[in-house]
Amino acid sequence: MKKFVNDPKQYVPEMLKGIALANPDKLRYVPEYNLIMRADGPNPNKVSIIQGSGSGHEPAHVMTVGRGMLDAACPGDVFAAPPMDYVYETTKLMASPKGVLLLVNNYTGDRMAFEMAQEMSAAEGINVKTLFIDDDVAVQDSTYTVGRRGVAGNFFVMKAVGAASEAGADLDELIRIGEKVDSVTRTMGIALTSCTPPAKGSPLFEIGDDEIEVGVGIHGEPGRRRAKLTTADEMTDELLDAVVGDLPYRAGDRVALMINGLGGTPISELYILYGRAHEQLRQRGIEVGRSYVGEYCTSLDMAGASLTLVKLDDEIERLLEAPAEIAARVF
Amino acid sequence: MKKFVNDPKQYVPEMLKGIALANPDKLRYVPEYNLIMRADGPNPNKVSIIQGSGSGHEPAHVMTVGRGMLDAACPGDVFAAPPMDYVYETTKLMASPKGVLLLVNNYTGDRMAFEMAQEMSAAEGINVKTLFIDDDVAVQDSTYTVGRRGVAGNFFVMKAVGAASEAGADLDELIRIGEKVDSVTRTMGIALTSCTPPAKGSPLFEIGDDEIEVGVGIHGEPGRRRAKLTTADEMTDELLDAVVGDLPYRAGDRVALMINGLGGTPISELYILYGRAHEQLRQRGIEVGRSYVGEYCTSLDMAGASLTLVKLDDEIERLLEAPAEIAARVF
Amino acid sequence: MISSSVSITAFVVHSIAQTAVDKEREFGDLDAVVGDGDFGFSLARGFEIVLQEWDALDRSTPSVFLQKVALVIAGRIGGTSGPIWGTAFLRAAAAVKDKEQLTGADVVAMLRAAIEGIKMRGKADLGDKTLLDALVPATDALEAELIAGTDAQRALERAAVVARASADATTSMQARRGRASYTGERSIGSPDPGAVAVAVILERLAAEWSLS
Amino acid sequence: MISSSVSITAFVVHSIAQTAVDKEREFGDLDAVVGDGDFGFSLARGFEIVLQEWDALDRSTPSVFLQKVALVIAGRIGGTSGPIWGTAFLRAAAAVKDKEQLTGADVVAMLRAAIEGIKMRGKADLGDKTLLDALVPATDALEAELIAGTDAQRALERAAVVARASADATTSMQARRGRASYTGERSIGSPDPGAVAVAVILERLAAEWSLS
Ligand SMILES: Nc1ncnc2c1ncn2[C@@H]1O[C@H](COP(=O)(O)OP(=O)(O)O)[C@@H](O)[C@H]1O
Ligand SMILES: Nc1ncnc2c1ncn2[C@@H]1O[C@H](COP(=O)(O)OP(=O)(O)O)[C@@H](O)[C@H]1O
Ligand SMILES: [Mg+2]
Ligand SMILES: [Mg+2]
Ligand SMILES: [Mg+2]
Ligand SMILES: [Mg+2]
Repeated sequence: MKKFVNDPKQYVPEMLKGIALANPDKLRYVPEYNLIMRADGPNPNKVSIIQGSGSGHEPAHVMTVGRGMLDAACPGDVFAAPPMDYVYETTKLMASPKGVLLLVNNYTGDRMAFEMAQEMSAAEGINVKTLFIDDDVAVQDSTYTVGRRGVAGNFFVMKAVGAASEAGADLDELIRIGEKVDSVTRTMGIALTSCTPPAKGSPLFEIGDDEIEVGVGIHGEPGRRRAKLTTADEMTDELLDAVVGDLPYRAGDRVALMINGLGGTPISELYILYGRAHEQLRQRGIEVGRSYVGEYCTSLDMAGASLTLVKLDDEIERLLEAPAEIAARVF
Repeated sequence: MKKFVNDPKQYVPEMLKGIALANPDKLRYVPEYNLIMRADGPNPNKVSIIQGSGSGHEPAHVMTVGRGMLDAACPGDVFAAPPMDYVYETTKLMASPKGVLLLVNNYTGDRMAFEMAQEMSAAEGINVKTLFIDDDVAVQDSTYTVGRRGVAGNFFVMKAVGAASEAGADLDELIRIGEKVDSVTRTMGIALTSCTPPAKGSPLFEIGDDEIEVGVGIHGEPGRRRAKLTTADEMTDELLDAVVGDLPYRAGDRVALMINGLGGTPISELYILYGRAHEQLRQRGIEVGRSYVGEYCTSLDMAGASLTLVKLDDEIERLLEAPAEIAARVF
Repeated sequence: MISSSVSITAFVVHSIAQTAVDKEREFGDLDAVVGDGDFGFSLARGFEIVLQEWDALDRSTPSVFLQKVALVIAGRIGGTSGPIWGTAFLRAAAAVKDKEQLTGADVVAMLRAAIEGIKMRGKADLGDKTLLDALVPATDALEAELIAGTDAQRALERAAVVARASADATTSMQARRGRASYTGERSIGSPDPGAVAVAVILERLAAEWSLS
Repeated sequence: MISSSVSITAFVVHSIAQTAVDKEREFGDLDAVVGDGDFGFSLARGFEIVLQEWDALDRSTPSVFLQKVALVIAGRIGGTSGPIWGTAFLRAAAAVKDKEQLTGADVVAMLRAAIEGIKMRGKADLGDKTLLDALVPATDALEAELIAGTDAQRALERAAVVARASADATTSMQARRGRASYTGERSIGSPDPGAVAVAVILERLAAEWSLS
């Protein structure tokens, strides 16, 4: 395993400590609950927004805490939903008179932990609601499954509700906005390699030198199918077809286009994918209003990328445009 | 080769096209010279700042063009200094009455191309000066070598002169500032894996499963020594010792600390290194005034990281603090 | 031989906890096939805490003891396993509330309550390719043996054998709950990690019981 | 046999260009050992353009022709090789300015001028482990053969043999210029890519000369 690791069990706590040290004025780390919170939170004049999930997806979500996005993030261990206690304690700590919004990617473990924590917090009189994000078109919904997975599209939900809450929106309004953004957000990813969880110390799955996993999950879960490695253009087109095909689009529609790196793919390659996707959208008469290229929701060191489209309207575009200040920053 | 590539010869042009498409209002791409420039440039009221180098180091430098940083970037092919023509044409295109500053990482090929282009541009009456960046402490300077290499520390030079030029500083003042920042900036890197140049299609060098390259260059050049993979803490300490030991530091000194990912290392690991480095500096009585964690100057898909320290004074800190707007952005 | 029901309960929990810690890698690797590889890590980290806090856990009654264990598990194990296993232990505790001594019938009642809890929490049922597909047949076997008057050791051994066969049989099932369900037909061909864990736990328990 | 000096010059340049394009991978791999692997790519991309623009290149005199080639190389090849090879071609052109027919002595003068240009541009000298360490001894050999009255074919063959031996001999040198110099003693043990390229070019030229 070629990683910068000390004790794999300390992987997450050491990362969180680093985040807090790098942002001493802005962020606070509460080791007992893996909690990263705004140093000035909770703010009684705004709804507190909390996202939790397994770790290994950084910058999501521990590096997206800050003005205009999350008030706190409460991560579990690598690829493991946070224990219910952590969510519960985080909710109590961040409780605001305006309420608490829990953002949860749609996975069984995450749903359970957050639903149980919500019940317990509500019992203590905290006004808390939960919003599930499920943007992945790779796995089809059916009565037998637990619904679609939440992947990189969660960035847009976070960003939109973050901006709205900063502007004073109440909890119901945030739920409305978050559900709306989620409903127009679609993502699909491709893995070129596996990732290596630090505690496992070896790749999570086997994949041939000429193979890709189409529709891979951000925890290295298998996707739609194994296919042969092909050109950047062909892979982009496959992702785009799947994502565009999942919502009714009309010529003249405006979208946000995100090419998200899964961790091991350099940004130069992401821009190659971006260029192709942008041009193909243009050919379909769809206009890119906002663009996002980089790492937003990763799968440790996996080489690969996902493509997200958000169908824009004026309200969503305005919320996405609003400024924010988070740990994942350049300057 | 597990990459998103079409034709390897089109790797750089396709990336540049993607950057321009993703930033239509801000950036312009001139295919003839691999040129990425500010759409509103050249600005007659400010010195134009241009950086060139081989590609494969993104976001450096094609994604750091924008208000407060570069006015243009002029990259060569992967790991190859740009041809002299490109530099010359870029200089002519960006010529401002206030002059042109060429930022060059100290490598033989880059020096030659920029020196020749500078001569030719000067002959045409353009006021142009060149500043070499050489922050890498891994390779010792000697009469037999061409001096130290320029690596991730170039970010700080770009940022400082970018901010100063935006505030109206003239060319000599920018040279003074750039030289000052370069003189207090020190970097060293460690590679865990090789990188794979797209045209080569296989790893640039062999490295064992339990080996690291200490002091690696950003083009995959060998560094000080091959060593055994060890803990994140020990690797951080080795980098820190080398970097701190190369400038006289006193208790109470303030620094900017950068942990730069080389391309294949996830940001979670970078924060583990950051946390250790920050704490070790504190133990030495050195205070971290500004922190930078992420990818600033990569080596394609290489797993690894570099550590940079900049000794701060009020002037440098103010320039680093100033806002900037570049393609490498989150929102 | 264990002298009271609290001690027996503690012995069983200790065996389960030790299995979770010792089999971390094996359970993780099973979860890596169509899951995300964290099952072993999650269980081990949670049961590690149970073992760390072992001496301090309230032992007034079997029920109280199990409840304390359940709180550690539900509160500190991440992933799907935290809520699932925590609920199982909580329901088992509730099933024998206030009892000092437990009979064979009590043990079966605890397991049935745990099963109901898992079904409720996971919105899962038999045949969904989860730990239920080992736990339910093993409980059935245990109950049948106890009703037939078999001694505890034999009954446990029989339950372990059934659990193992049932866990093996999950290989041909398609997952309809949890992360593995996303993969649809590709979940066929490997056993469910949770079901295998139930088998491994029962096997070890049966082996240790004779030595206790 | 070639009929005029411009044609001979064009024949030589074409051979060099074709070698650069054909040997892209080999040259790149050599540069990957202690360099950055782009040497083959850079040369190939530049000489590819020379070949693309082949018919349009001004052929008034050998000097004019070489100057046009030099401009493409210096302007379009990246890395260290662009300025180095471009300067070499430019200086060779200048050495025979206005001449229509070139003698053996002219050819040696062109090579000497190219060598001086490389030394100036690269602040390099013999023994620094660069292409100079093959180019200089090969030029010496060529000159000696021509003075001794050997025919062009034999003289070229001899120069190629010397270039190859000299390129091989760079293996034991420590690089003092260019990217390889950063590695200090670790540059010992592999030949210099630029020097090997000189040998490969001369070998092919010698082979093709007899067929021309
Ligand atoms: N909805 C569910 N109900 C009951 N058990 C489940 C459910 N989903 C998963 N499981 C069990 O949990 C195991 C996986 O646990 P774990 O790895 O902790 O979950 P995660 O998928 O969150 O990583 C599966 O092998 C299965 O036995
Ligand atoms: N300073 C120099 N002077 C002359 N030749 C040089 C110099 N530096 C390098 N070379 C030659 O250039 C070759 C490498 O070329 P190239 O790969 O294009 O350079 P870069 O190091 O910029 O990638 C070396 O093998 C050597 O022969
Ligand atoms: Mg998990
Ligand atoms: Mg190079
Ligand atoms: Mg799992
Ligand atoms: Mg090179």
